[in-house]
Amino acid sequence: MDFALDADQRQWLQEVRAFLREHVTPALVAELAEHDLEKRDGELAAFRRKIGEKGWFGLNWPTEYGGLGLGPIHQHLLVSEFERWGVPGPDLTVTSVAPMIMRHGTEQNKAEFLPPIARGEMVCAVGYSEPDAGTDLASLRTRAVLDGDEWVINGSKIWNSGAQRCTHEWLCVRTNPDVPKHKGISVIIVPIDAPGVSIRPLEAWSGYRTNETFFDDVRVPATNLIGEVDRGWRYITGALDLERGALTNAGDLRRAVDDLWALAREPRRDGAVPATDPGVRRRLAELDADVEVATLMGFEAASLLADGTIPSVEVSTEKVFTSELRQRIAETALDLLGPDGLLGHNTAAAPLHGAFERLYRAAPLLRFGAGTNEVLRDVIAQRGHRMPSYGR
Amino acid sequence: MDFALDADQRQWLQEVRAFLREHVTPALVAELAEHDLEKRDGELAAFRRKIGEKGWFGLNWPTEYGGLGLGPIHQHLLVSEFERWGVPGPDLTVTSVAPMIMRHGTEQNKAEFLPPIARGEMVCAVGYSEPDAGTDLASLRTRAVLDGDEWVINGSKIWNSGAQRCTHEWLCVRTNPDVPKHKGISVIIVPIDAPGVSIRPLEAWSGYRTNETFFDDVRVPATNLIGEVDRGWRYITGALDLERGALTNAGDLRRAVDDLWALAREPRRDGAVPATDPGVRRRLAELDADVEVATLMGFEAASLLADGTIPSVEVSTEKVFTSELRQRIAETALDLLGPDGLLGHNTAAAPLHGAFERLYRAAPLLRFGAGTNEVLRDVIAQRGHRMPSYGR
Amino acid sequence: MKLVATEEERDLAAAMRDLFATHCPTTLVRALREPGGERFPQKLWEALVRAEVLALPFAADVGGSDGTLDDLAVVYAEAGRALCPSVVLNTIHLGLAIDALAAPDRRAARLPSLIRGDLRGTVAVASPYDATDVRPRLRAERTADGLRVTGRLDYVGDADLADAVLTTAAVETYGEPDEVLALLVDPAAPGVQLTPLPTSADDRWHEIVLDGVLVADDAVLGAVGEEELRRVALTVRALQCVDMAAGAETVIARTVAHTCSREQFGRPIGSFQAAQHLVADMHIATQAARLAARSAVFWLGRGRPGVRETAIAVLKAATAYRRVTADAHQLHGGMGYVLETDLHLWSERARRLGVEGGGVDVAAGWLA
Amino acid sequence: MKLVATEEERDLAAAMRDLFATHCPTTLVRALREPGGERFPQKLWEALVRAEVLALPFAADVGGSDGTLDDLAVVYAEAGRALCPSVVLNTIHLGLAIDALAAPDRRAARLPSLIRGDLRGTVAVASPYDATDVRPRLRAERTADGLRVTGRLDYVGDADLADAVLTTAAVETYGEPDEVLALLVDPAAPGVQLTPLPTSADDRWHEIVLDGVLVADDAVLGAVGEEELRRVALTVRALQCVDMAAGAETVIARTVAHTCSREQFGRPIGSFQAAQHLVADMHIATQAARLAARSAVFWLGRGRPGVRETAIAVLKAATAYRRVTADAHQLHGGMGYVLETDLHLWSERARRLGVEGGGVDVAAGWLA
Repeated sequence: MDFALDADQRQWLQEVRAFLREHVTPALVAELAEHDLEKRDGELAAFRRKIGEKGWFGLNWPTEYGGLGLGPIHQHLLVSEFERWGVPGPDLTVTSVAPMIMRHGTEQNKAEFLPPIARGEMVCAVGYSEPDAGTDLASLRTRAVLDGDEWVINGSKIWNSGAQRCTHEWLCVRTNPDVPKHKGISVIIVPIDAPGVSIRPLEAWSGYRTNETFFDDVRVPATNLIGEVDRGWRYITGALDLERGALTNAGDLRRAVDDLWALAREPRRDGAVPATDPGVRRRLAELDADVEVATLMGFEAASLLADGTIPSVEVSTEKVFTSELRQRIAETALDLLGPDGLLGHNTAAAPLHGAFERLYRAAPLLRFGAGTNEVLRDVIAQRGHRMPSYGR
Repeated sequence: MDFALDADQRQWLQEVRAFLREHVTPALVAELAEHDLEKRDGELAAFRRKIGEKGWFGLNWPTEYGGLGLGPIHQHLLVSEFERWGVPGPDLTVTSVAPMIMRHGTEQNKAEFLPPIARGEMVCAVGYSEPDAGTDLASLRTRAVLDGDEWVINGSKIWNSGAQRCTHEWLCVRTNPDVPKHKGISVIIVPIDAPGVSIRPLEAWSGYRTNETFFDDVRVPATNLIGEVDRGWRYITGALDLERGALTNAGDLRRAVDDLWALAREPRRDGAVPATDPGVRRRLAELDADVEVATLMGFEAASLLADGTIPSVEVSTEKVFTSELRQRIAETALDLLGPDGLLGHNTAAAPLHGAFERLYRAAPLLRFGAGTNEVLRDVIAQRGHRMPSYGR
Repeated sequence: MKLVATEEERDLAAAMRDLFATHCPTTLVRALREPGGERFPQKLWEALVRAEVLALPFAADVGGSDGTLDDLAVVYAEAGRALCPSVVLNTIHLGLAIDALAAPDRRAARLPSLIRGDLRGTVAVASPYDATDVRPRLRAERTADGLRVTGRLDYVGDADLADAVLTTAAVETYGEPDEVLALLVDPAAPGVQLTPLPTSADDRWHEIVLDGVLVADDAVLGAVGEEELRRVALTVRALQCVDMAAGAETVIARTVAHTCSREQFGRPIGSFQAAQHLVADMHIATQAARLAARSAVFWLGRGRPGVRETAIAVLKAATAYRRVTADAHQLHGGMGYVLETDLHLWSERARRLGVEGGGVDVAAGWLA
Repeated sequence: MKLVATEEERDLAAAMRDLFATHCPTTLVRALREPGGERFPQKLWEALVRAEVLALPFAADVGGSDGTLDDLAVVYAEAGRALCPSVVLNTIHLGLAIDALAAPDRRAARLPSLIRGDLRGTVAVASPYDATDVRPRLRAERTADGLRVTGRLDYVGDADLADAVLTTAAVETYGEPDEVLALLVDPAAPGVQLTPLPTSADDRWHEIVLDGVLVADDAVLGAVGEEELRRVALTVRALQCVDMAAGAETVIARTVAHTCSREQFGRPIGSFQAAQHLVADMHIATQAARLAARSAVFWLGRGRPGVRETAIAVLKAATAYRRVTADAHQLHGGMGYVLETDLHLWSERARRLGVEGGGVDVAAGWLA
């Protein structure tokens, strides 16, 4: 086991940091603080173009698909550093959709979809959950029926984040109702502006907008089906494992704990300086330690990916650990800030523009989202330790 | 809700304390510290006789059965106070076997067994678990077959604590193998010296001795069957709820936390005084609070018993809470004492004669014993909140 | 000693539950938070006055119902379940503080109008970070017909709706020891400056800055000692613990209902052992909170200083409510995360009540 | 950066696992604890010497195998799984300390015999309560041919089996700053008094009192600084964390095997979701511990001071091992509580390694 970055990796990290130092401008930070990711031509859009110019959306893709041919460790370093700076980097389209297209897609799929993804021109919302089948993906009911050389799609998806600003939907559909439920599922790429697609916004407690998206006799070319028909379950679960890996990156947690240490050393409104309390220092020390551990878990998962395996159990472990850690960070912040910790970004009195108040509301999402921690604990026990399925 | 003891209850507590002040002698404490409860004619035996003389083994029984006719609150106060002083008071024979005989026994059962229990002359080991059916009591396989006017018993029981020093066994047996498993169970009183009974000692990590007890063509009179044949399941579960109530009394935890506060104020071998550390004080404060809560839970269960209900959900709650609290107390002791906390009673250097070292080894028992905390959490969810059985 | 609700307590609880079900639906709770909307729950207020809830803990001589603090705890439990708006509870706190701290004539002058629903207000006698810290935040000088008061109060709840904020000021008199006076500040008085300190949930705390504000003699309630001030602050905190424990019970009930109706993998989520064990742990924490909170109110009502009892109540209630709401989100999944299902309303109350007046870290310090 | 075991590491682990399986069964572990029984694992010792385990981390110039501290971590993991007796590990610690602290000639004189298995011993350079506290516990005066040493060492492991205890003493020389010398004490020397401090598990810690004990010149290893002493103590602590993490892995494996074979309610206990989630939490804690422990050893081996890394390792490993053993008891029920099933052997090791040199509270203090 080698815990040290090699010269090449260190240089890569320097390059990423230099990029961020240059392009994470106060204007971008201000736009992000408004919590509005929807501006079509704002600072964030410009920032994304810069990333695309570097070729970093395809940094770990083979060069034949327009990628830079770098490995999972490089990607992990980049994503962690972006998270740490609090700016969005390569999203799920790049980190989980594209790899599945590369791995399982037809030649036409690859030729058609990978280049625009690499350029940042094609961005997918991922359509997995349905109102009546949340975590139980295999029960999905959105149907696609082949009619000539087109798929005709009917159904709906929930928690369809980003649908309002993406270009396509990476859509899981049932293509065969006559086989056991995992076996009749396929993945189809649907342009979000196709006739019959409609989007209903859902506002989450965190302030984040997600969507319910409806598909009403939506027609797409037969060639938009990824890979083989009825084989989609593998593509989804693979993408989900990759998604978890990206989502559970500890970069934002590192920043949160560093920020919290800094806040704890400032006087609150009542003049008390939380860090003078040994109990506060103890709790911060434990959070600090856990962020280091989460970081190691991320490096381990990236190392295994680099060895060619999708580390399901490791990523499940990391996901449960980081999501519960995030909640503990938010709770610690509240405890040490007292009433100050409740002030929202709508008042100038809020510490750090209300970042920790927001974190408290954001924290629940990653415990139940991207595979509930309960299901992932089952995965750890059953796949990691071969304990018997209890028939879920 | 009335949280204050009334005049009568306060006077009762004074009486119990006066008794303990008089009879908990240094000689008794020394004998108990040796962790040997088996002496036939030692200090403990004499102490038990004194309790019997007070009539306290039957304190909450109706006067018609030789009891004092006092209520569950009185019993709870007495048991708590005995626990707090660290001396054994009325045991399961009194607190859970006898009430079931009173509630469900035949007239002959009552006449035959209650008076000697009240006098402290009849002491039962409770025979529930079997090697192949631990928590799953309803699967028990020890058989009793009626042969003329005698039951003939074959089988074995495990975790048969106290068998080596009791007079009888309160034995659960299968009397009907042809009905669903909860329905063919009965309870029979078996003299421990009956031919065919043999006892194999099992040593537990805590240093405590328990037993596996074997029944090989053991014969007892038909009238030793409690109540009605095949109706034993209700008697057992009732007795178990009462047992949990008695076992989860917080008296010993109150003493443990008081002792730990006192120890924390003394210098360790390295000269450090743990209580000067704010982190230690914080942990002790939380334990202190939780012991107060456990005490309230005990009073609540006793109040409900006094109202005539067996508070299964409340007692399950209390049992889970106190058993996990006991473990936290033991862990806190170890953390604040450092290496001193590992010294056993076999060295004079051990703080408090190794009481907390022993508590660490004793703590696991009450998490899995007397109904595992997992099963009791099921009870809380399913009986307390009507969540659906998942088919256990 | 009997830790079972009496029949009177059960009746009172049922009546309050009916009242809140009718007059305090979550639609009201949400409407009161809308930016720019009406902030005062007029109909609920009228119903509570009619039901003599504002009269409950006060003696008959001022128009009260001669109830006990324990009765008030029953009301708080139902208020907690129903997310009763803070202006109601803050006004009850004001009444309790006047009752405990005001000189007889001032008490007789103020409580009847509060009981009739004509006096709204709140209490600011302790640090919002620590209810046991009752050092006065204001300084005052005596004038011919009252006091001239200066200083800053922080995190005063619903100050924008208040007719009176009960607080304390230190008065220096040359050659005499400092004296602490309880007094009523009118937020609308000249020289009073209110600055909202809104939470993301639009709870309307305020900073109040007083710059030589004149407080008339009849608004000066009298000299007060540290012990009695602390008992008032702790009584408020203990009642909030009852609110938290009952709120947690409601969240459990909602969560159980959700998990038992929603199916995944062909069976109700609530039939999974993992879900049941989360609920069991929510239950255990909540029962601990309920007992600790009621015990604290009980002993405060019987004259104990209540520091220890309230500390235990805060430790258990703040922990339980936070945990229960967090795990409720877990068991609801996305269905409880979108605003339209209301779960977040309890989560936010758990968050605010958990820290207001001192959270678990602070309360542990009261004990250690 | 690659957090995957190399092939060499996997081979070494497999070899060590075989060795311990053959020479360190639990019957040996139990026999060594029997009061009055043999305390030294002669055959295991010989096998370890043959396998050049005692040579592993030392350079070839003293007969070592030129391995790294990371290699030693692989050994410690297997030692932890197999409950390797402390005398073996204490002797390795002695070697590491001599290697790091002794003057070249003393190092050359002592390490070869340790590597050959002829020198047994232990290290006592830090507080048993806090590995970062390396203030000398002994005072020494220079004599013609060495030192005369006085003072008390506490909780010295296996002192009764040791040929040498490496410790430090402060030497006062008039008009010069105090100097700290590393030295080897022979527990059998005149003036040394050993008092056992047995745990309930019969781990044989000792108190060593020295009353003017003569330490010959060749047993004085040289002057040492606080930084290098602390690195030695932290290296020991980090290796113990590797031991703990691997021990926890073994306990998980035993627990899974038990729950999957034992049926209750007509199905394996291990098929209950509650059991699976306990195992999952044991797994998460243990993986955290493993990564943190290996990272600490890695960075200590590359010259970092290692306080931060070791603090994190202790926080995770001590917590994980304790939790894993406690929950293993829960999942075993009575079957794991009786001594005949051996589970308690790991529980006791978890308990001892968790606090020796500083447990979680102490380690948190290193970070904060």
